[in-house]
Amino acid sequence: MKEQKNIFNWQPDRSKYPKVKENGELDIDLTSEKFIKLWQGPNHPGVTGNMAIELTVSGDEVVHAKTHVGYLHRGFEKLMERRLWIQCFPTCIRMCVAEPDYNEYLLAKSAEELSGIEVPEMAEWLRTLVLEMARLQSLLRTVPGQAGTLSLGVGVQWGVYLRDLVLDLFEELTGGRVYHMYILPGGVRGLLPDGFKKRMEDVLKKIEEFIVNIENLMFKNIVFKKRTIGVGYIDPAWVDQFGIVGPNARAAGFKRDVRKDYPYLKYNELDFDVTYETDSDIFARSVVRKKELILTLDLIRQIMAKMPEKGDFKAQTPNVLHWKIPAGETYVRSESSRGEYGFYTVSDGSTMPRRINLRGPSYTHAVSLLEKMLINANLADVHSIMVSLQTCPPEIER
Amino acid sequence: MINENNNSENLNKFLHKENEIRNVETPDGSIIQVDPLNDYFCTDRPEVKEPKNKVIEKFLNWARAESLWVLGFGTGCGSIEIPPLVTPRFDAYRFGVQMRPTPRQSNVFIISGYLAVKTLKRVIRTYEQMQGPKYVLALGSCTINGGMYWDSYNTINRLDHYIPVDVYVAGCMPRPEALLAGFNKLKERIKDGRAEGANEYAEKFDWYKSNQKKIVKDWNMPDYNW
Amino acid sequence: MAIRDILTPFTAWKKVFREPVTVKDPLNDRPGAERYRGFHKNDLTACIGCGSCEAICENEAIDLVPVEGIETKSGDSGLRPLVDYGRCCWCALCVDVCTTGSLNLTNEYTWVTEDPEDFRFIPGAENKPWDKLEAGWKKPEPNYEFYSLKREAMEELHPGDRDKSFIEIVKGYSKEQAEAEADRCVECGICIATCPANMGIPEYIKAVRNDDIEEGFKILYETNPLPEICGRICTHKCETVCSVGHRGEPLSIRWLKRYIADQVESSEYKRILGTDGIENNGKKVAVIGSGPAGLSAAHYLSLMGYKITIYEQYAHAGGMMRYGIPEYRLPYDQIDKDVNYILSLGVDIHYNTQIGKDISLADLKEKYDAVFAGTGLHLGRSTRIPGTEHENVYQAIDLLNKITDGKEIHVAEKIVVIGGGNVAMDITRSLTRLQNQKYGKVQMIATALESEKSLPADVEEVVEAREEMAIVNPGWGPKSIEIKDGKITGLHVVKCLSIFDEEGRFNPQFDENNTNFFEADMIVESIGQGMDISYISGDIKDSLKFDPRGRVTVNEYFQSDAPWLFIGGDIIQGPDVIHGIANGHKAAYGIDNFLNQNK
Amino acid sequence: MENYIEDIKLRFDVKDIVSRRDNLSFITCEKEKTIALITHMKNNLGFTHFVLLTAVDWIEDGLFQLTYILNNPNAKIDIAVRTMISRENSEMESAHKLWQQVATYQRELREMFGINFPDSPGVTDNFILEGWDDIPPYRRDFDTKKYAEETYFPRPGRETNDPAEYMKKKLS
Repeated sequence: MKEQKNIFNWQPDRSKYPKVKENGELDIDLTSEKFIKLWQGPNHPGVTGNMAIELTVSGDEVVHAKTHVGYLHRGFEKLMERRLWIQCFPTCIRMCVAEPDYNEYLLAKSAEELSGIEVPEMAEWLRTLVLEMARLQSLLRTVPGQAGTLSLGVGVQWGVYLRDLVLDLFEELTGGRVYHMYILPGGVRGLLPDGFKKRMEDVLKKIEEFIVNIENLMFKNIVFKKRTIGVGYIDPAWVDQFGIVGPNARAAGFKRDVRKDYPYLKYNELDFDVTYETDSDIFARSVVRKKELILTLDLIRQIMAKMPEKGDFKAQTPNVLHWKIPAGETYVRSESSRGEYGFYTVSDGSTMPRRINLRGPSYTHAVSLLEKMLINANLADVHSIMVSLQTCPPEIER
Repeated sequence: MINENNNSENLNKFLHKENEIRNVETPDGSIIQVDPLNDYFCTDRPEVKEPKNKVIEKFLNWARAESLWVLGFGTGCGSIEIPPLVTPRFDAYRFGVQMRPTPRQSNVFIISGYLAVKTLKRVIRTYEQMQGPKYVLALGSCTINGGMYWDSYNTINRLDHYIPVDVYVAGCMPRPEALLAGFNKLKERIKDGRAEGANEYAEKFDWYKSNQKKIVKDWNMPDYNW
Repeated sequence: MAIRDILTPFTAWKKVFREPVTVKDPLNDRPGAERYRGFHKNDLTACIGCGSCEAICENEAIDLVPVEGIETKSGDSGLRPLVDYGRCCWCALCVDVCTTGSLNLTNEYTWVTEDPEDFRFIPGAENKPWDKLEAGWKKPEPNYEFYSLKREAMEELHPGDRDKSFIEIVKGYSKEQAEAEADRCVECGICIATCPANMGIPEYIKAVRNDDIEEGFKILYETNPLPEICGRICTHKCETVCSVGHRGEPLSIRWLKRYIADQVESSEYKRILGTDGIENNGKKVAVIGSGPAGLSAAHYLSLMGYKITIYEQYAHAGGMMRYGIPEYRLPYDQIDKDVNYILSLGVDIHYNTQIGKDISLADLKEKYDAVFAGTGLHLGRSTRIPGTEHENVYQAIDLLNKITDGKEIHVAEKIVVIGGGNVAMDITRSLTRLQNQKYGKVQMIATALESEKSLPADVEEVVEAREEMAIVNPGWGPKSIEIKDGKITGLHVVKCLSIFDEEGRFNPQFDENNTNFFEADMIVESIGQGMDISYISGDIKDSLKFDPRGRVTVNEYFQSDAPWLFIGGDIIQGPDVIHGIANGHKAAYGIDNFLNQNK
Repeated sequence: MENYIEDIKLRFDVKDIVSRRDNLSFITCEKEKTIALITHMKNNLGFTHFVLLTAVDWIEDGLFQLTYILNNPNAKIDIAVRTMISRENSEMESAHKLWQQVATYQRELREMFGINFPDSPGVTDNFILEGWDDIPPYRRDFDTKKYAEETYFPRPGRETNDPAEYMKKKLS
């Protein structure tokens, strides 16, 4: 556990319990009546989406946790093996409900990379814009969501309303509210509608105001501080060991951001710094996400300013009804609001992909890392720890 | 017990440890055999409950229609549109719709899209635990005929084969506005006295069970629990 | 811990006095956005039922079903999409791929029902509340296509290089071009029904795409034994109904056919088609005329094992394909390539043998089990205006015939061609070449009754004729040929207003006040050809029936009322090559049936 | 990038080196040496970030391809190590000791492809599926459409027409 940092850290050191057997397993005897098995989820308001954690608790302390997923398994990777490349697009976006656009982009990017298609400049800008908008709407849910886990629901109400305004913008631009189907191989499916920039600016102003409010509500709130500072600590040494990425790694002092490290789309033409914190607890992760929200607003404004007004938005691809992508394999990644989000794509030169594998950040965060973090946590903190990792079950089981 | 048609071999294969038949020592020292599935759960079949008085029933239906308490169980994609629905923008509370955390308090079950087999098992249990009269609102193509996942090995195609459905809302996924229209339709249906899902489930119980068991291969729970 | 941390959160209270953000009437206040992907609507009259929407739908949400009131006709399958909202995911790929642009999404998104079976409908055929909505997803513009709407440009000889010689103009596709062109096909199959020979067009285009020439070649020969010829000069009716052509340029189906045939060496034919060692069944069939119909019949009959003998009146095989079509469009070596393969199947041919003169039809009846006649239209028709009897007034078909035989023909300095069909263009362009060779310049006017828009000739023929400096001036009816001192000086014409009357009969109307005069010292008539079936005489003629236009009446297998006599080609249908091929093919089945019946 | 590949080539017998991008290369290593190779890459070459482990079913060749993608966060490059294992009794050495999360990937692979990883913690536990009694679903020989049609009551009464066939029937 971390050193006593400040007065807010009142969590006792529980790491000595339960005892560990010689072979390294925890010494938990369920029949001793000192332990209770408790399922959190799948039907439970305190889990992120449709998943479950099987907790073994002693008093109010979790001594063992096991993540159960598969409640949302649809077998995307199998389904895409029997769909044409173009047909994979409506399918793949549903792998993550919260931010579907990253799926669209990555599959398009994989297809373009394997077949060597150049995307027009305008489309690159629009893709950057859509990905940032996706991050924006996701963060608007998760930043106040952290306070929501501590029953501070008013922030969530504000956040969800603002997210809805962003969804309205999405609807105007892409024709869809949640599943946008906007990024296709070769480009995108339309230019900005008239007056879009102004409406976008209006929404951004409201979000700026929201950030001030949420700052007062959450980050200067004694309850929130008490419940989050020093809780859910991630040891920086775990970052590589568990494959931690995104805001969770950045809150532990790692300045890792795919947008900066492996610039894709137009990110190398945008001016930004990687946000990070060093405390590595729930509070730090919340702060990183809030900073990310501010950064996203800034990036969207930069994109709007730098983006050309008109231009081709889709390159001509071969006929999509029988488009054969040359054999080969690739891995492409992007930075979603949860961290590194990547597609490993294998093509065997036929009209259908051989295999598409999604590397979602939740895959490691919600299973091995969460199981590790929950040990010795207070039962009441389980929910906040889970939300602070920003796990998304559909991308684990796909 | 009503699960005679159940494959006992299959049952044993998947039975959880705590549900196995075992010998337990009582406080007075004697040993008794415990069969948790039979001893700890009610094994009665659900019963059809006919309304007794038409006038009172009419009043009750009106009351039921105006207080739809929805179970907060996000079973699929569509649940992402629930937060906007219950927050200020669409504010479903003003229409008598509110979210509840447990099946015991709820009478509306929103199946928000596709159901993976693993979730279906929980959905059946949850549905059976809800208090009657209970209503099911099915969202999106997936519940009607499989939707996007029509050829998936792990999602059901037609929800009405597993639990009775009152109202379908088209969309993938339906917007909050469409959901509200769904609630309006459900209200109409309840006020007309046509929303008899719970009774239908009791009537065609064997059919529903055989469909459910065809899919839930590790049926390791009591046949009916409420 | 600071007191500030306790007090600051209470600033949220100030929001209490703000205007609520709640949507008052969410069911009516919020129509979908301008681009919203809501429910489907379809313009049933524009839709052709090509099924591209069905092909691209990843959920198999779209079925093609017949709709009452919509007829199946050439270019329209008569089927319309039925959408299953138990499958749809509103991705709008069906809209973006739609070949006609008839399918769109509206911005309506609310549909609630108690019965799941309701969610199936034929957009446009069932009155849905959203059918009238304008807003909603439409295919994005511009430059957003799922398949290229532009044809691969065919490389051709530059007009300056070609107007003196008879070298083939069209160079043919390279492999890359052919594959790119084949890639544009959406595989709907609408074209198959329009092709008289019902060729398996999507399949052989697929073979080109997959670079599987041998497979494509086999598919070609299933329905068409003259691919080199057809690949060059087919009238390509298929391209007029190509679904890609509704919004863009139709596929170059003809050039792709030619591409396949060009790739295969003559020596490879028998190996690829597996036609070595066909067993002879001992029956004999005579074929009169080695045009497309005759060759097609001979080909399919010999595959069935019949012993075929062709009688040809000229010195070479090919009929009108050789004697009617100039070499720059169809080189003779390509005709030979196709013909030689058919002859190699064991077909005998007697050249310079005219039926009715050298041997009578009755003799053939005696010597053979059945006879197929495809003698074609070799008689030129005259306009019969004053002056046509002059020696410098020629029939296009006679001139083309002589050019083929390499005979010297009269080429004047100023020529007028009457006629707007492909033959007229052929003779126009042939004569421009000869004028160029002889005089180094072109003074050529082609005129026709039809207006520019309704010219029967292929558009590219007209364009190319103009590129070769011929003047094409349509819309004039010939009135008289002016002859001074025994020499032609020109052609008087009057403006033609309409050609057909209300009942569709040929009855041209002229504006007598609007006249014109084309200077010329030579006039060529090319207003169509007639048939010469004088070889059918005596008893045989009496046993046949004729329709009002003088054609022999035949059944669907081209069998005349004399059961041993089958007749096809231009003298029955057409005139064009592909009809001839189709007739020959069908007649081959007819003959086979007829001869097996007798057994 | 070249330095790393050169280093690996010196120590291990790798083949099929494909450079996809400046910062992404694929290499193939034999099954027995793979864990040693990625251990070397992690400990000595700075490939400390484990991106993913997955399998590709090459049923035509009777092989599974396992792909380990490793990332060097400082040099900002990725190297994907491929290894081919037999489809029959497929088994692979576990890599969970290098990165704890690998155990999850191996659990999934065992369930979805039927590839066994002895010694990997909890590898036999159900991960995604529950009560699955067919062949592992991600294998190519598992036909998901057929399975779904037999199991999940598809809606009856659907029929469609192929335009070409339909026109042939109508117009001939």
